[in-house]
Amino acid sequence: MAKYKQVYGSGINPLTHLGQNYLEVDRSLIPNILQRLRDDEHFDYCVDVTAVHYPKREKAFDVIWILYSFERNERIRVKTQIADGESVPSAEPIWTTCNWLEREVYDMFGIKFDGHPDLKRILLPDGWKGFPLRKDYGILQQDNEWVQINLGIESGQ
Amino acid sequence: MHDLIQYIQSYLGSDKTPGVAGNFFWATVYVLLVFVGLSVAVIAMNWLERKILAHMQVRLGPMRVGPHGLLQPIADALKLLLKEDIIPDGADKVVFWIAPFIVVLAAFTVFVVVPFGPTHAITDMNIGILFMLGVSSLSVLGIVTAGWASNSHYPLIGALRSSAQMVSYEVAMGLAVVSAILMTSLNATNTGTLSMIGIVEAQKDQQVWFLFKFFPLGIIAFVIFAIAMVAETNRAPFDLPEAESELTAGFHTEYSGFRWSLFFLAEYSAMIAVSSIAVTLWLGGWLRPFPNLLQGATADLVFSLIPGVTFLFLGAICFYNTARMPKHPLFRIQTIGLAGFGAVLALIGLVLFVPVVRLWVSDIFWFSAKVAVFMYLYIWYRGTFPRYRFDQLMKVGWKVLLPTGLALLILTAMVGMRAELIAQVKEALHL
Amino acid sequence: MNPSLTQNPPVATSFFFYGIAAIMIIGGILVITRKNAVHSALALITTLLAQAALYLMLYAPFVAGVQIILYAGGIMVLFLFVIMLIAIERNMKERQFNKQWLIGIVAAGALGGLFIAVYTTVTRTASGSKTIFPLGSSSYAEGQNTQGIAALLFSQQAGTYMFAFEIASLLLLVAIIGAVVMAKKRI
Amino acid sequence: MTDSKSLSPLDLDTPDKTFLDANELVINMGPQHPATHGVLRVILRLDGEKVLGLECVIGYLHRGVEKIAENRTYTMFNPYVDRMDYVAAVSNGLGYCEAVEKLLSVEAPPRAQYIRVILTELNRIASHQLWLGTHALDIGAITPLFYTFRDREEILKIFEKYCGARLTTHAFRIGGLQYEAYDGFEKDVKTFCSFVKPKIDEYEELLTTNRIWLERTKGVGVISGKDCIALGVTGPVLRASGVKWDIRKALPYANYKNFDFEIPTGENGDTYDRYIVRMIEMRQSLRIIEQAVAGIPEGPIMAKVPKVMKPPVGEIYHSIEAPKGELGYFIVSDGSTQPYRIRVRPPSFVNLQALDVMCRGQLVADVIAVIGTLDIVLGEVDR
Repeated sequence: MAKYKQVYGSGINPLTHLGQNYLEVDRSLIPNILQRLRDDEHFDYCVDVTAVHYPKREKAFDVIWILYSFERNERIRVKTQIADGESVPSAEPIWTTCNWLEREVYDMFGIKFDGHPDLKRILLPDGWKGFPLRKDYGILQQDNEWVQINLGIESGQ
Repeated sequence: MHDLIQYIQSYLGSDKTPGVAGNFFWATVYVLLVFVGLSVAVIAMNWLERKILAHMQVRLGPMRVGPHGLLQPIADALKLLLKEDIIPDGADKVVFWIAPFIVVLAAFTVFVVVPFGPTHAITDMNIGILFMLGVSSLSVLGIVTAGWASNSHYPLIGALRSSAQMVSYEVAMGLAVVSAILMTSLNATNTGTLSMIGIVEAQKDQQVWFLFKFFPLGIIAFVIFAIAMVAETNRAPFDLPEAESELTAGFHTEYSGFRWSLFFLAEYSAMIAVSSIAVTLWLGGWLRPFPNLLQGATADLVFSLIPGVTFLFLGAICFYNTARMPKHPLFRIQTIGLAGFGAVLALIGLVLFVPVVRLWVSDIFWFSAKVAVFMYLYIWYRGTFPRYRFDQLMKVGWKVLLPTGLALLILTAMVGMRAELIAQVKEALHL
Repeated sequence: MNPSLTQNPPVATSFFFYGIAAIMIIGGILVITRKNAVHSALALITTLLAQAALYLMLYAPFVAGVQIILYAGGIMVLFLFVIMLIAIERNMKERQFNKQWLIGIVAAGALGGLFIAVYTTVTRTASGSKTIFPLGSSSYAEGQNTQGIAALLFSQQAGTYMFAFEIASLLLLVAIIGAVVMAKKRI
Repeated sequence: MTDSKSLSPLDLDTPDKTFLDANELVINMGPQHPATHGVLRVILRLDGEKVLGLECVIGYLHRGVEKIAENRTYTMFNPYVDRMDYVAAVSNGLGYCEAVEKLLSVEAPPRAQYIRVILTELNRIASHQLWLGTHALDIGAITPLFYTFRDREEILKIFEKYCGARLTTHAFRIGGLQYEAYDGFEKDVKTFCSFVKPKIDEYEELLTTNRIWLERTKGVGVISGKDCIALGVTGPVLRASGVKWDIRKALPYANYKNFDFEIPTGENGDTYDRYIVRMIEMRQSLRIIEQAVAGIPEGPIMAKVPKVMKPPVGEIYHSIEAPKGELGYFIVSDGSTQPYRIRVRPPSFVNLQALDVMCRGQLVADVIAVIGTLDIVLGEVDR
């Protein structure tokens, strides 16, 4: 990873926690780094794409790619920080599997992925308002209006 | 009173079926008998299928309604009759209403020519086998209209599959039937017959079941028919039209209650009908097994006792299970019921030993026993095989059964006319 | 043996004939008046079945059986097959009788004239000497009907229809191949 | 779900174009359909019976497990994971417990590890048996279902004797086990092993060489190893496509490195290979169980874990080889008693994405076979 550090400078920051490697990458470097990780470092399997919400931070979201290389038998996480409303380039052209995974992140956090072929809700119904895995979304909260209209339940609960 | 007895006796001594004799009274009696017998057979088949399948699948099957679930089919029938009759909103009501009746009519009408014995048939038509194939093919109409009238995707696909399947397997079936009919013409006058009774008589005259005729041609024809008939009745492994996992229930998805039960009735009576064709054409119809190997009065006597022995044996099974019933007071009614059922079976067995009855019934018994073997096979298939895919089904029908059937037909004709052929070849060589 | 069992009692011919004929005519009218093509097809099936019954009354069971197998059981199923796959709703809105009614009337008139001509010829035959069917096709007993047809078609002495019969089947084969070629661009 | 207008490109509102006009027919399969294994809805675009494309509509069983996790303590969340892949609840529990243990930097004692392996492998067999029964039922063979359920029952009995529950077992605790193996546990497991071996032969006898089964499964739903990797497909599906990869070998967890077993692979990546791979996997699981039972050490079953768990701040990703594929847990701790974020990497969800690729150009009946062969559990897809 050292050579990446040289190339990209402060935009990339390799770290290790509990024996697991991860890279903190600047948002602007994301497409480049992901592409190079697959092509040059053989991380050919994207295990998961997910996000974490930190409402108190200025850049409120962590987006995390978990990658695995069959050749090196090694896992790595790529992590970037983005602000609410900011979008991330889609990794769908790099790993097809990101299609649904990114849709789920969009569904749950409202993070937009640029260049995603069909970015829409996946687990929640299409007309739903709100993004449940954000910290400001209460555990009992739901889209009462949607429930009233689509399920015909008056109270909305 | 005396006239009446004489009338009945004169009929019993007749060598013609009521239809051929033009006797409307006896024809009506036979129609009623066949109708009732068929309904009972379907009910019995329902129970047997569930029980046999259950035992193949390491479970017990119906056990609650009556001893060993004997009354389960009746309970089911009652339930079906009392269920709400739902006609979907967008359905074509008239066609939706007619469809099950077409299927049932087609399935029951074929039994007009089924020969349970030399005189035990409603009528003996000159075109018997043709009539059976023709009328049974009419049930496709009912299925297609049922699927269309439901105004829903799954039934429509089911109906289309079903009609394509039945139309294509009829061809292979027809070829196999023709090869059996060719065999009937091997007699002094060189004329064959299409009459169901005539076909069995031909097997009797030629002293061989057509299954073993021109070995292995007879067996191949029989196998083609046996495969095609399963496809024709939409049963596993060819049950695509009602493939539960793909099309929920196929063409009768939208049917419920009484109408659905009509489809059920039709399916089972169609199974019995095609089995009857197979038995008549290849398994010697009402003829008892080994007619030429075990001849003589002793063998005749032994074989004529078998029906009675069978029923006694069934009765004995019932009594054995009565003894095994739990001794709890709650099971008292069930125990009594099973014992009663066994007693009835045993009584029937005893009656079957009476010489007059024995002679009269043995034909029907052998015919039914052979059909029952096919019914068991149907259940066995269902327990064993996965389902064919539609293109594979068509492939089997058109690319395997049809060419085999054609080749078989030509071969049968050649073997049947080998004397003439050899003579002609010799003649040609001399020239 | 009771004599009443051996003799053939007369079938209620005229009663059945008029009944079956009425069914046929009603069926025929329904075929051309129904707007729903599936209903028309069902009416046509009724007509064809009634026709089979008429053949039976003419002591021609083989033709009746073939009529049921081929027309009611085979061809009509394919008819229904095709009808169900096209949009019925749109067809229902189309005009019932299209512009070919003139040709239709002419054709129907010609067919009717032919029937009348044949009818008068045959009735004259009963008393006179003129015949249009020289072979006397009704000479076979009912029980021998099928064998009779076979003899007529295939045997060397009685009939010379063998060639025509085979040609007809070849024609059908050509039609099938044509249909396949037209329907499938790539086989 | 109800707003069908948004379902482009498979628009349900356009009238059916049939046969004579165009060749397309849109069929909606599910969510109430006998062969979609729960509440999966598949919208199929057909040309006759040939599949031109399909779209999965999921989420009918979404319960917000990840949201619930953020509002429960680590211990309280443990039973919830059982409700995701409810036919392999033990595996879910193992993955979660190990992930939290890693976060806490504790390790379960050896005896607990052995019992965990035994139960997890038993659960793998149960899951495969359930898969086999329903898969065969989808293809039309009704009998294997009853055979597999009969034998799965024996596994559930062992679970019930061990922890009182049959399906959602909650068998493991963070740091080890709550219950010591009951008296006769080892005997029961050994009896089960010798009982089920001939039964697996029995299933194979019914299917492996059955002509119809071969025709229905060979060459159906083919997916190459490369496609599998690109789509993130894992588990038996990946292995049947020829990629020899099993987390139990590649990145060993629990104490799998102590056991001797093989990873079965297929060649063609079709439904038949997946069937064969899972059948061999059942046998290999039995092998592991036999080794584990023979070698259970004595000792404690619970590591020293604080009563109130407050893992240090940090993130962890830990995954195990569940019966369906890679089941991963990504846990973010903020140092409190409740996880800040738990992300479950569900194998069924990711594998289901491959359905479209596998079904294109196949027939409707094959869609059923492929859904069956992917071995999805909607509880895990939707979470």
